Amino acid sequence: MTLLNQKVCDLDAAMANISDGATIMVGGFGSPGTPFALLDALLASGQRNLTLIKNDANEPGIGIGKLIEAGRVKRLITSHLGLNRTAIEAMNSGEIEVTFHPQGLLAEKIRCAGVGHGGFLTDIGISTEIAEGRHEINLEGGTWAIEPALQADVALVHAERADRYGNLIYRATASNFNPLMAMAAERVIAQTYRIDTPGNLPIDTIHTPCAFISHVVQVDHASSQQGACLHDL
Amino acid sequence: MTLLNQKVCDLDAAMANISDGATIMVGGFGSPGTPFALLDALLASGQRNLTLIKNDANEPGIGIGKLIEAGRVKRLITSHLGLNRTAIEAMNSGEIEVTFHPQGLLAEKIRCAGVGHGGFLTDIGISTEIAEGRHEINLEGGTWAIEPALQADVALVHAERADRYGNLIYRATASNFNPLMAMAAERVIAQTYRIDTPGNLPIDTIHTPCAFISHVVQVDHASSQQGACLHDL
Amino acid sequence: MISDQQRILTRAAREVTDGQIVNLGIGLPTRLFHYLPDDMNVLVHSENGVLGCRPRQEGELPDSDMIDSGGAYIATRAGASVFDSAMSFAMIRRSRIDVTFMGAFEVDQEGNLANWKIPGKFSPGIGGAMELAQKVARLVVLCSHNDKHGNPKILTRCQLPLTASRCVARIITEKAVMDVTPAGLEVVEVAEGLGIEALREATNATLLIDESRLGRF
Amino acid sequence: MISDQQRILTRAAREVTDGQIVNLGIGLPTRLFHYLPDDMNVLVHSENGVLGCRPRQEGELPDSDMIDSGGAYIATRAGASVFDSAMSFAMIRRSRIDVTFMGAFEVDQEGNLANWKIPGKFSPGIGGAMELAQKVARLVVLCSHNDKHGNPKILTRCQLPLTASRCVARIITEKAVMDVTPAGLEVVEVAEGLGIEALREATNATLLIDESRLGRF
Repeated sequence: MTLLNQKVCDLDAAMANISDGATIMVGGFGSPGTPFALLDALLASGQRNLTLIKNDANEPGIGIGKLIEAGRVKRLITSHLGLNRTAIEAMNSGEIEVTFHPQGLLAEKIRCAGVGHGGFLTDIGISTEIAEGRHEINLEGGTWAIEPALQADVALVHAERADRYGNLIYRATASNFNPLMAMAAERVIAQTYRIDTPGNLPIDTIHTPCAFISHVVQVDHASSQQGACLHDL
Repeated sequence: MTLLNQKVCDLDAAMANISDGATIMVGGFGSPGTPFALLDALLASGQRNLTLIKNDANEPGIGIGKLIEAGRVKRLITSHLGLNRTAIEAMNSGEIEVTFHPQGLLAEKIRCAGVGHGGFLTDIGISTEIAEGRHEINLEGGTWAIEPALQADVALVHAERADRYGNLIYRATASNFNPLMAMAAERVIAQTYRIDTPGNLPIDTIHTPCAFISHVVQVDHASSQQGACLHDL
Repeated sequence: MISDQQRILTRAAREVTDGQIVNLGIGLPTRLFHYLPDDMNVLVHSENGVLGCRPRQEGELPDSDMIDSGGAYIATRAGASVFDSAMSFAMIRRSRIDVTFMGAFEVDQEGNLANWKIPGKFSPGIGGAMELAQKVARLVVLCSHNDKHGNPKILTRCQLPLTASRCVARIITEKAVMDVTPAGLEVVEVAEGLGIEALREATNATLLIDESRLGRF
Repeated sequence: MISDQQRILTRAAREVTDGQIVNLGIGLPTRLFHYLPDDMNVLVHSENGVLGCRPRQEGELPDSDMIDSGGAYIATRAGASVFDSAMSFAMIRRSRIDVTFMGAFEVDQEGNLANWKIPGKFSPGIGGAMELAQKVARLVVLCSHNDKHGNPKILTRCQLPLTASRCVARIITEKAVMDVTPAGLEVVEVAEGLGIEALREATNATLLIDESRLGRF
């Protein structure tokens, strides 16, 4: 465990010692909440054969899109690639192996690991195509599919604000998968715009308590706001 | 479903039509977060053979302690009765049937119902006394016990602050089981000290979104602060 | 003249009543946003983690942390809340959303819906569609009556992989409003100026039509 | 003169190092609170939903919404957070608590712990003890070496229903500090003035004692 007083570090120290073949969770739903600065550092540090877990594949040329295009990703566990045609092409050509889960089940599989369970029972998707390969059991008169927990070696998350101990606050729809992933990996690296002195974050507004966080890295807005697909309704 | 614009009501309307034999979740860990005003109304309205789900039994003479002493409770699903000797006596004499769960598993069983799962897999308590009667399965090399979801007809929760739509904010250690129970019953009744106009609660600080809440009742501090066991360390 | 999409959306807006929580699927349903009256107590849910979103108004600065599930900049209205993906789908799986509007590749008279995958052609993933379709209290399909080649999308039986089975309550196209019933699709309303025979020809499903009770839209 | 409890607590405080997250069980361990230096970066977890609690200071008004798991009024220190019961036990089950101190009815040389039930006499429920005992990274038992009748609480094998098996790392009593090892309980330190034979007589377990390395406390 990282000690409370030793969590703040720079990008290089935070991202050191990630292995080839590591399983890495990445927060974000589209651009909001995507830890772009941590992903750029991961790209620069060169690991191969990564398994990534992210709701989506960002867009071509940003976020995990860059890692996929650089041939660094072996497998992607995700919910939807709709905004990234290059990721869909990489899937169709067999360059990356893609596993799809319904979005809410993906969220719960991650949370399940985060709270120390082995899995959960769901009735979502029974007798549809996504049910293939799932174990089913009968319990109290119903049929339930078992969804195993999904854990990772490393989680990369983005928070609006943090303190030195690693307490995190997310903002608006940049929350999404971040609080769940922040619990579900052995090592959790958080990027944030602002690192406060402990005691400065209102205690009722902290979303992720510091117990789960390994490293906190301050990033500027410029290095972490990417995304071209945004538009009005 | 209760419509967004029809949730605020008085105690009598909120607590109407609860049946004999109903299963009722009650928030609170000790006194903080216990919906004392709703419990007093439940006592006054006379239902019998209730099944209560609460972390503890409050203390003698307050909260669900009153309901147990009045002979209104058939069964209690709980984690610990340490602060209530009359509840322990009622259990030992067979007046009430008590089911104990480890505290964190009780919380997760409730949440499980709240998020629409059938149960979860845990390694807590395997081969201890509490494992009796649980189903176990093997998954990915490990042995896991199945804990079924625990739902209720009604949940009674306490929030510090609400708005007219039923968005809830809890305070300090009065949170405890309340956010979990607020998701896990068919009908969820929230008492609160203050009911705001929608838009007045900061959106990043709402703990329970209004979608889960059936009724919101304003109560004063006097009717909802009970408990004699409090002391300094 | 009113376009097909406008006809669908105008009619769909009448499905929403004061006090409801509503989810709008990606594509055509998202545009329903602009057809809901501002003064209604209605909260629109977007599964990426917001309840109570509204379109950004002209001149309102975009907030890069505030998008809907389709990636569009949104704003929030009074009574809104934001939350993580687990909470967002808890609302869905617990049927705390009153009505969801979704598009369709195919929809059939048993209420089966296919809107996520065309094997070999289109498979970007399931997203949140499966949980929405299976669990939201009421699912209304908004889609064109026929595909771009003129083939019926309203079928006796879906051929594509299903999003969820027996999940659709009502179908609104530019030609008709149809309810799923055990006996077939009950036509509730037909578009102004469209004949019954033309509707039957455009449809590949059992249509139950009682002309004496038929509405127009 | 130092009381038995003071001796245990003074020694136990040395188990906590700067930067750790600590849980204190109900009873004697809770009093360890007063033995931790104020200037350490240490957050005390209480399973009812707070990380970073501290004793209320003299003159500080009690906050009726701020208690620990034993029902005592507490306050919070800089860096604290509050959360619901699910989050609180997630930290526990995921071993994000570095060390927990718990009382014992019985503890044995295999590291088994019994502290929640005496059949027929005491069964108020398991509370959070089982998850803490099974999952916290390091479990230190703080208890009197013998019960009020003088019977050993440190045993070859627990007789009471277990809280968790093979969970204890270290036992601190007023008589000794003992580590659980595969070969038996390794005595690390003995109380000032206590003879080895007296310790063996008060104990019903295999004690491994290397007098050349033995500390005093």
